[in-house]
Amino acid sequence: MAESHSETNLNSETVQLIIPCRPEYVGVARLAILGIASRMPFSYDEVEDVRLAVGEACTHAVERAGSAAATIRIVSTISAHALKIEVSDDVAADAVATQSEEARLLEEAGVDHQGLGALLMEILVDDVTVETDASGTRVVLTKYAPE
Amino acid sequence: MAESHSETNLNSETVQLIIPCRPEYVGVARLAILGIASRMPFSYDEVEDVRLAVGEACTHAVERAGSAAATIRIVSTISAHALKIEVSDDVAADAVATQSEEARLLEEAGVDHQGLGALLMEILVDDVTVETDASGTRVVLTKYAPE
Amino acid sequence: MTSRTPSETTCILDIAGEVDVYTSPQLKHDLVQMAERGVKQVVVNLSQVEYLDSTGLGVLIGGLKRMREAGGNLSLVGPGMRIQRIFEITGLNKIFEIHATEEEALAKEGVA
Amino acid sequence: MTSRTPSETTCILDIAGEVDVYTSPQLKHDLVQMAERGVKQVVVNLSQVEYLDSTGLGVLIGGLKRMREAGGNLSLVGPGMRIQRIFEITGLNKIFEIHATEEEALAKEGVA
Ligand SMILES: Nc1ncnc2c1ncn2[C@@H]1O[C@H](COP(=O)(O)OP(=O)(O)O)[C@@H](O)[C@H]1O
Ligand SMILES: Nc1ncnc2c1ncn2[C@@H]1O[C@H](COP(=O)(O)OP(=O)(O)O)[C@@H](O)[C@H]1O
Repeated sequence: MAESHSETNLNSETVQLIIPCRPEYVGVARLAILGIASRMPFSYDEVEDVRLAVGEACTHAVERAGSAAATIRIVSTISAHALKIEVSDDVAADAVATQSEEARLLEEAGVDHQGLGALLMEILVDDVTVETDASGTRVVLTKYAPE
Repeated sequence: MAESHSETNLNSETVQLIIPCRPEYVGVARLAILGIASRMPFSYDEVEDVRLAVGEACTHAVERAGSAAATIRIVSTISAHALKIEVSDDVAADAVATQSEEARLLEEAGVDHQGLGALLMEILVDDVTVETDASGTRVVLTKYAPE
Repeated sequence: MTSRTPSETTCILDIAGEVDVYTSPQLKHDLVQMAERGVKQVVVNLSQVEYLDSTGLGVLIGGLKRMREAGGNLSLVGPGMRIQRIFEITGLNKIFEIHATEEEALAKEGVA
Repeated sequence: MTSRTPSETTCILDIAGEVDVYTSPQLKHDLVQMAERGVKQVVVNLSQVEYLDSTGLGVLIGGLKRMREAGGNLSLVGPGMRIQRIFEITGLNKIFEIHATEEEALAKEGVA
């Protein structure tokens, strides 16, 4: 189930970010994730991988939202063995019919770039789960710390 | 009054970030603010000024919290004429007695660097308000867009 | 984004910074305009690109298909290590011709 | 942070990156150790510093007071434009000697 935005369960190692579900805010999320992932014992490439994976999760939400008003909530939890990042949106399932012009053009060109985003997430982090229900989608990305 | 963390009043141009009130998370807030301020028609120096001012507001919260568990909530609102950033903490007024070792040493050396932080905020943004009550402190920083 | 035209049907497109869901519509717009103008060979210089995500890749794939359909090509030049890695992990380095320098790319397209 | 010692009582301290509430305790620690070791002239090279806030300024002011009390000095070298601006807007450029190069700073402290 995609959690509602009002449910917050924050502990001392949790960072929560809520952004408008629009293209111009995805960069804000990427910068914040850069700071969070830098707190982990990750290499430069691993930090960049997490940043790109979170960017893909947000992009997926932004594209499904189209012009509908929505928000993205990103909850990052740092622990000794892993960084877990939950990206939830409140894009209603029936809003997804509102396909953006960009997405429509790409589809016409035969490019399913949502598939490409999903592929990137799978490659870039260790674990990806995606749950969708009527109230929105929740993607959980986990990257383990090096042994 | 410092607003409670559970009260959220987010609109389509609002970004909310909640971080642990600890030194190692202030950099996460600064990176997010860099992304947000870059959405405004600010010069490089103006973006950096906002970043430093928000860093000072967070630092002030972190120093008052000492080792007490607390969180900082940063709500940024972009509008055509201004960027408004609210930095609220839930550091109880009586927790402030718990002065950090660092703050104590600086005070012994005759340096009131909380005063320096307040001075910087005043210089770097156009408007600063600070409200403190038993439940915490709320700093509101406003930087106007160039005419 | 700036473009240069070494020949009537060849265009070099310089892109910079972040190519993501916010900025890639502009890249798509530029590629569509080039195709409409009759450009057949596009060389995209990626050396100043710091971030490229699936939307940027999607636009480049779309451009490649468009150019190939017109009997031309879209090739890439000078990706940094991080961008090169993204092409490799997606397997897209097998779909695009990726060159180290513009000279190499232009020579390959028959524009010396 | 690395340090070099051109003379027994003179030390050059290279600091880099962000000097903030998270990192400035380390800077303070280094300055206190130098004072305890009998160092009297500290030249802090700021050329690699990208971010400096009130806690960093506070530690530098503390170091300056400590060195002056011991009959010495703490001077600064090579701040970037952004860092220079922070010293100017706080008026701290009137308290610290700020030099363009290490040579200039060392000459001023009588270490040629
Ligand atoms: N290795 C590849 N070779 C060719 N095209 C690719 C490759 N990887 C991705 N693509 C392009 O990206 C699109 C999405 O790819 P993919 O992630 O496999 O999603 P899907 O599961 O929808 O096929 C494809 O339609 C294709 O145009
Ligand atoms: N222009 C300055 N000259 C000397 N010291 C300064 C200056 N600005 C700040 N400081 C140092 O920073 C500390 C805090 O300064 P300030 O912001 O004026 O706070 P306060 O209101 O507590 O005096 C002072 O105690 C002083 O050591």
